[in-house]
Amino acid sequence: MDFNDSSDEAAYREKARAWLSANAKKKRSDASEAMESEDNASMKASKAWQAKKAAGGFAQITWPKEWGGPGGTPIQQVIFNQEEANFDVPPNPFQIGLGMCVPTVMTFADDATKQRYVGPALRGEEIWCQLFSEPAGGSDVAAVRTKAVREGDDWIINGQKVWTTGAQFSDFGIVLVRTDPDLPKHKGMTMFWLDMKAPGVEVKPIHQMSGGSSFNEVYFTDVRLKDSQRLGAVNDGWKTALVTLMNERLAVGGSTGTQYGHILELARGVKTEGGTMLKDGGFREKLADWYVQTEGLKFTRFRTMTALSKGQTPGPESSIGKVIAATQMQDLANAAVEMEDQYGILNDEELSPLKAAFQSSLLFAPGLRIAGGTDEILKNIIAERVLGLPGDIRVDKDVAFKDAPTGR
Amino acid sequence: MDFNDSSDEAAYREKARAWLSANAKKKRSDASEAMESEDNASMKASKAWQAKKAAGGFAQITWPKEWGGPGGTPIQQVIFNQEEANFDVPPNPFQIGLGMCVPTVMTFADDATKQRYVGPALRGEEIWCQLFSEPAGGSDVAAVRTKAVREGDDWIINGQKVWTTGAQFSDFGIVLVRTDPDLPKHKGMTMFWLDMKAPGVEVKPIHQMSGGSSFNEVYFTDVRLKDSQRLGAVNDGWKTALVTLMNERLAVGGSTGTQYGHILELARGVKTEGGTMLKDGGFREKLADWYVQTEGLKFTRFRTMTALSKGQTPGPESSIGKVIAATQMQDLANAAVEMEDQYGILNDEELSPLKAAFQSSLLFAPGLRIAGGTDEILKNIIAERVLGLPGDIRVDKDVAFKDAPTGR
Amino acid sequence: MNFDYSDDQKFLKGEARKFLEARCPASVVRGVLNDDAKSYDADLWKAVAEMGWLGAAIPEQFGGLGLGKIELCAIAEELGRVVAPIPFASTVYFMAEAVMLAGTDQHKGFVLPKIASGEWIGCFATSEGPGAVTPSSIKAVVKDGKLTGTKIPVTDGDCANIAVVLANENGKPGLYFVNLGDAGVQRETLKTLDPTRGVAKLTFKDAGAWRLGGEGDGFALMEQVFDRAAVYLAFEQVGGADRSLEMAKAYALERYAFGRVIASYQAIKHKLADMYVKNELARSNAYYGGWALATDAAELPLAASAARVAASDAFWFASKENIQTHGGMGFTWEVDCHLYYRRAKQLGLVAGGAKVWKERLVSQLERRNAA
Amino acid sequence: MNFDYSDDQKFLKGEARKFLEARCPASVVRGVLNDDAKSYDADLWKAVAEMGWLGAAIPEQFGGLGLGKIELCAIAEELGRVVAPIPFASTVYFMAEAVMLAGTDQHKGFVLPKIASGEWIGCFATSEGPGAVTPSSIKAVVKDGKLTGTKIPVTDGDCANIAVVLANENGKPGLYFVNLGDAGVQRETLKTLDPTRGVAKLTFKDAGAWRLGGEGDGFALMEQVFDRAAVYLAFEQVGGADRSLEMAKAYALERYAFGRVIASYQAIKHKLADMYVKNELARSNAYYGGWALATDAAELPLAASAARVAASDAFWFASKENIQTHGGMGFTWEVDCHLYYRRAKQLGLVAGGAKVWKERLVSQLERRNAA
Repeated sequence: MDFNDSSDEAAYREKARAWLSANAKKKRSDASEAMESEDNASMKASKAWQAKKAAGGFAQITWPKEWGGPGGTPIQQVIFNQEEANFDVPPNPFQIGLGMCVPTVMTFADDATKQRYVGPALRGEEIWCQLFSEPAGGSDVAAVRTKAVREGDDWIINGQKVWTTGAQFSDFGIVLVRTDPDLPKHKGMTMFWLDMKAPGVEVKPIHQMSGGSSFNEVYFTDVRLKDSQRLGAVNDGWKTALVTLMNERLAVGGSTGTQYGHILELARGVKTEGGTMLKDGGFREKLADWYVQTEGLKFTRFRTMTALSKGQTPGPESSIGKVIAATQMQDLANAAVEMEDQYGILNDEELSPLKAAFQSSLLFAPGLRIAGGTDEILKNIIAERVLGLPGDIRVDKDVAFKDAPTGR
Repeated sequence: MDFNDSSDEAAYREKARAWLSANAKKKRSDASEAMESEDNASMKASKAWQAKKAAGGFAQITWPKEWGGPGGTPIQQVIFNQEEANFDVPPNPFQIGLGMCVPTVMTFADDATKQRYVGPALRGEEIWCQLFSEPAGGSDVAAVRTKAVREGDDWIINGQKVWTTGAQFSDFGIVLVRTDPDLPKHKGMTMFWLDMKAPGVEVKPIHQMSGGSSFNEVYFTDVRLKDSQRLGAVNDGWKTALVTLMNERLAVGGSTGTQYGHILELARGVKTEGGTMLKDGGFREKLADWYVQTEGLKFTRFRTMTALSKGQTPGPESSIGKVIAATQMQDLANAAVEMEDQYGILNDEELSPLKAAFQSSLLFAPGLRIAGGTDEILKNIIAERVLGLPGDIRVDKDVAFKDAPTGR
Repeated sequence: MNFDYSDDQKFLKGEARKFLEARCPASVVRGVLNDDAKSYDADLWKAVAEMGWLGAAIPEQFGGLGLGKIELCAIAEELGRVVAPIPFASTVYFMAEAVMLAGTDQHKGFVLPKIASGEWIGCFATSEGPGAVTPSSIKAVVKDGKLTGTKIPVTDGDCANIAVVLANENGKPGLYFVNLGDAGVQRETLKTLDPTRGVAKLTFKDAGAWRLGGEGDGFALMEQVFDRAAVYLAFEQVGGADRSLEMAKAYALERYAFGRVIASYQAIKHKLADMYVKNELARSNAYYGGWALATDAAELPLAASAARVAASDAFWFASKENIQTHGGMGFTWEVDCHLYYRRAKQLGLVAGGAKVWKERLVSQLERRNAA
Repeated sequence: MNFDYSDDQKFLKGEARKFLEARCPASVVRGVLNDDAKSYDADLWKAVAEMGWLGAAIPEQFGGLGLGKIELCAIAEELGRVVAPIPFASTVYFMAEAVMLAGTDQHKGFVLPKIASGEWIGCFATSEGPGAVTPSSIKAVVKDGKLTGTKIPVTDGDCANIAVVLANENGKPGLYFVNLGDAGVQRETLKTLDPTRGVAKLTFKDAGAWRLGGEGDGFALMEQVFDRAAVYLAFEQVGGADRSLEMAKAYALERYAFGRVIASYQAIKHKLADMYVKNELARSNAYYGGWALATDAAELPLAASAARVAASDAFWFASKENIQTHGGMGFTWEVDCHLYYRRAKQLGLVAGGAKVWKERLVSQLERRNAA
């Protein structure tokens, strides 16, 4: 039981480190991860960095040479990500596109399309987004109502998507639409790729309670697509979507926002009659619990990496990350704000401790507990996919989608 | 907003207090409620005390004069219970019989039966138990499989009941049986009363992890009942049962086992390098939470009493008691045992603090979280009956009981 | 046993609800939320003053309605339901209570009528930085009737006419009136988690100061004012928590997932049941606090602590799980859930956080059980 | 990255499971539970000794198999799954580790072979009463090589041949070997929450005592022994927690209510998911503890604390919610759920409760972050 790289892994880590040192600056250790930031400046930087990585053979490391990847292993990708995390690099707006959309295109599109689009996406020249969720959907991803009607060799799209990450700066997207409402929910859908600049496509950012806008609403009004933009067979869209979603899990990142280390430092500075809050027995118990959760998740990721390193598929333990991290972020931020007492109400980068990082976490955490799968859905997934417990009773399984109860 | 009796209530309280002082000894304040004890000695005492109360007009205070009650009000019953709680009186094994069984008999039995049985029950001469739950039932009370087959003017009962409180010392019981398995679950049941000493009735105590045996299994082998023992129409037993269960809620008592006051005293005595555990910040936070829960429940009961006092029916707030109390008992006992550290493993009335009351609570609490409605069922009840949320999807509603899925 | 609002109090409460549903819809709250220049809604403040609520618990001889404290609790519960964006708490629960508790007849005659009429907004300035207010956290000093120092944060300090300030004189803590119009007072409005309420940093340089209560009594008086405010705040929190549960319930009953209303899923049902339980415990503890406040009972410090601990926990839980129940919509700016989440923290911190109050509760218990 | 059992270790673990499923069914555990005279199962103890497990981590030169500490962790996990009623922890995790940590070659040569062969049962006596063991809680005294004092509770003190005892000599704490056959030793067997394990009160009157480790090092040595034991205990707890989850899952999948298996109800599904999450976090922390133990890393105190805190929490939660999942059957004597509930507390307390370990964890963190 150890944390050592195999000799191959060590060699690759060396190579990655060398390349990174030559191309980027080391990160300051005390920096707490930013939770939302995608302005134009950082977008330029992000694209430049992605191009560099592609040229250096460090973008999509598991992709085969024919698609411009170095044809590496999953563990090599993990090693590179670990090393990259130590450097001060711009945010990565390509994850969803390269992790989920483009692989779907690779699997289902015709050669011409693949030749045209895969390369630019890999080099960060073009960004892709994923258009699945809808207002009536939410946790129920397959409740797609956006319609596509065939018109000769074209399809006419009308409807609305929501919670689309990065739509505001995406060039292309893959969209799941309903092509036959007389079939049950999971049948009767079809997948297409589209140009986000096409006429009839309108992107509206969603204003979050945290102040940021990581998500968008996307409206389709008579958007015209060629049948050649279809990904997979007509009415077979759910099968295509499963290929897309298969890759989602790997996209789950590490820890964001304020951590136990930050609140420990806060407590060191908050005076009490006895000394500081760091000496409070109640705080110390909570701190121990947060440490155990956070390190437990880290070591769980190491177990996942071990599987990858042995060429096995990771076990289910990888699914517990977000459900713990999101709740902890909310509890820890609340504890920090409470520790500041009356002063905790301030949300001011100049005045609040740690540039108001705890206050930001407090306002960001509710979204984190919901976006990308609510706590409740994630626990269903653990119960069903990991523990093998039966799914809940489904009243909408075998009825025509148009007849499934919706309250409307 | 006050805790004062109305003048009538004050007068009644005086009367009750006077009678109690004349007939019982005051309770020592430091006594923590016993959780399980029904030996023969206390049974004799219980019966004697019940007879006294009946003679004094303080048994079943809300019962009309014709049935030997004083025809009092619910608030008078509550006042008497409050006052009685300050006296050292034997345990009350009559609650289920007088609160649930006999009222059912009063409602559905013929006059001869009522004349014969109500009086002795009121005076504690005869004890009644309630035979509803079955091994396959549990939370699902209506899943009754005990069969009753008609034979001329008789019914022949075969099957098994479980979780029957007090069956071992009961003289009579009311039993819910299946008379037509071809009807859906909630139809096809019939209620009877029976003599627990009748041939074919066998009572086996259930050995609990806590060591005690508050519950029993009751087996019926060709037990013969007269049709005159039927309570309500044939196949109408569920309606009868609802009358019985209606009264159950009121049977929910106050707090048992170890409370915040006990653990406060424990903490005062457990030394640390700094002083005692009572000074520990973590303990103090937990203590505050337990206090707030316990007092909150007490004041919630006062709100219920206020409704009774105004002649209104109590609101739903009365339903939150057990779900809080049972979980708190387990948490508090665990905290106490943890506070004793290595020593906490001891479960010895001589050696363990407070005569091992915390250890007893630790072993008793798991049962309390289950008996009389699991935490989960109680939350369903709050969600459905109090908040008006829809029930869960029922797959067994409209099928013949014999065809409902059981896994067997 | 009469442990509930009286029929008259219920009627008053019902009228208050109708009034506030008409005068304080979410749009009014958002008017303050979205406008940094606005620290409260002036029209609502004026209307509330005209209703006489500012003087509900102020004796008639001082310009109030002299209704009594339970009546004010009932109004507080309704203000909490609508997250009213006005300096009601600072002016009524803190300032007026402080004056009624420790003021001379002259103080009362001078200050209370201006509060009851809505002419004056008050505030209560105790904190000077991160962490609980303690005797040793007081750096502000009064010398020769002049106050010098800094208070941060001061809720409604940006719009108040008058402040009661905790400061040391001759090394002993006292409470002091300060006219915020004084040339020696500087105000800076600050960004907070709940922009629907105004908060400022107050800097005093030789500002005129008049003592309220005895010399050296300042800290004890502050605690007594906090006890009284805590009870009223608990009723606001109970109102907000109940409203959060209602919002969650309404959404769960209309929102479908997998062909069923989400209210039919046990995870949602139990979440709402947990909210209900916490809310009822909070309400019962708040009632006890109200009784202790109205009867000026010796149990007030214990009752107020319990009311505040229960209500802060209930509102925080209900407001965050209301967002969770709303799913994606819940954390958008457009849906009102976050207004309650923000206010839950504002009310939970304004008289000191949970830790302070659990400590106060237990120290009371220690004393009681020792006796 | 190789953060998992090796293939050999997995094989050993698999063999251990087969062996224990055959030799230690619930009936064996109940044999000890229901017989007050029995403090452990002698046959199982003999069989375990024959397997060489008692010496798994003891070097071959001292009669052990010298397999290494991770191998012993793997065995511990399997012993935890079957709540084995034998003095394995006292003898192997505490006594043997203490000797290997602080013993002279003479000590090792004398004690370890008798442990490896199963000839000797050991125990570790530190507590003298309610509350955590602290330097000032030590009243037992050694003078002129004679120990006088009382230790309570001492796990396996009723059946052990030899004890390591924490006592003061010249006012300084030390660890001391005591032969429990000594005339100056009295044992009294005590009732506990987990009758499947033996516990005694040991009274010493001028009993012969030989120091283990340096004079005055006793308290620090005890903490180091606890660190090592904590890691092994964490693996037992993880084994017990996993088994509890499996029992709950199996029952939920066979038990019907309202025409559906209860495993299809979200309340049960989420309860089991919560168990799974806690168990995985505990396993990951235990692995880190195992790594720190096996490599004698400087992080051991922190890693051991985290392993124990996570594992104690996971087993307690899994064992109590396993009972809850079983409903009425769950709290009967006949169903095995309570065996795990009892053992969860026994393992959670035997090396000191959660509070002690959270304190140890945080004090390590403070030091690390200060640096």
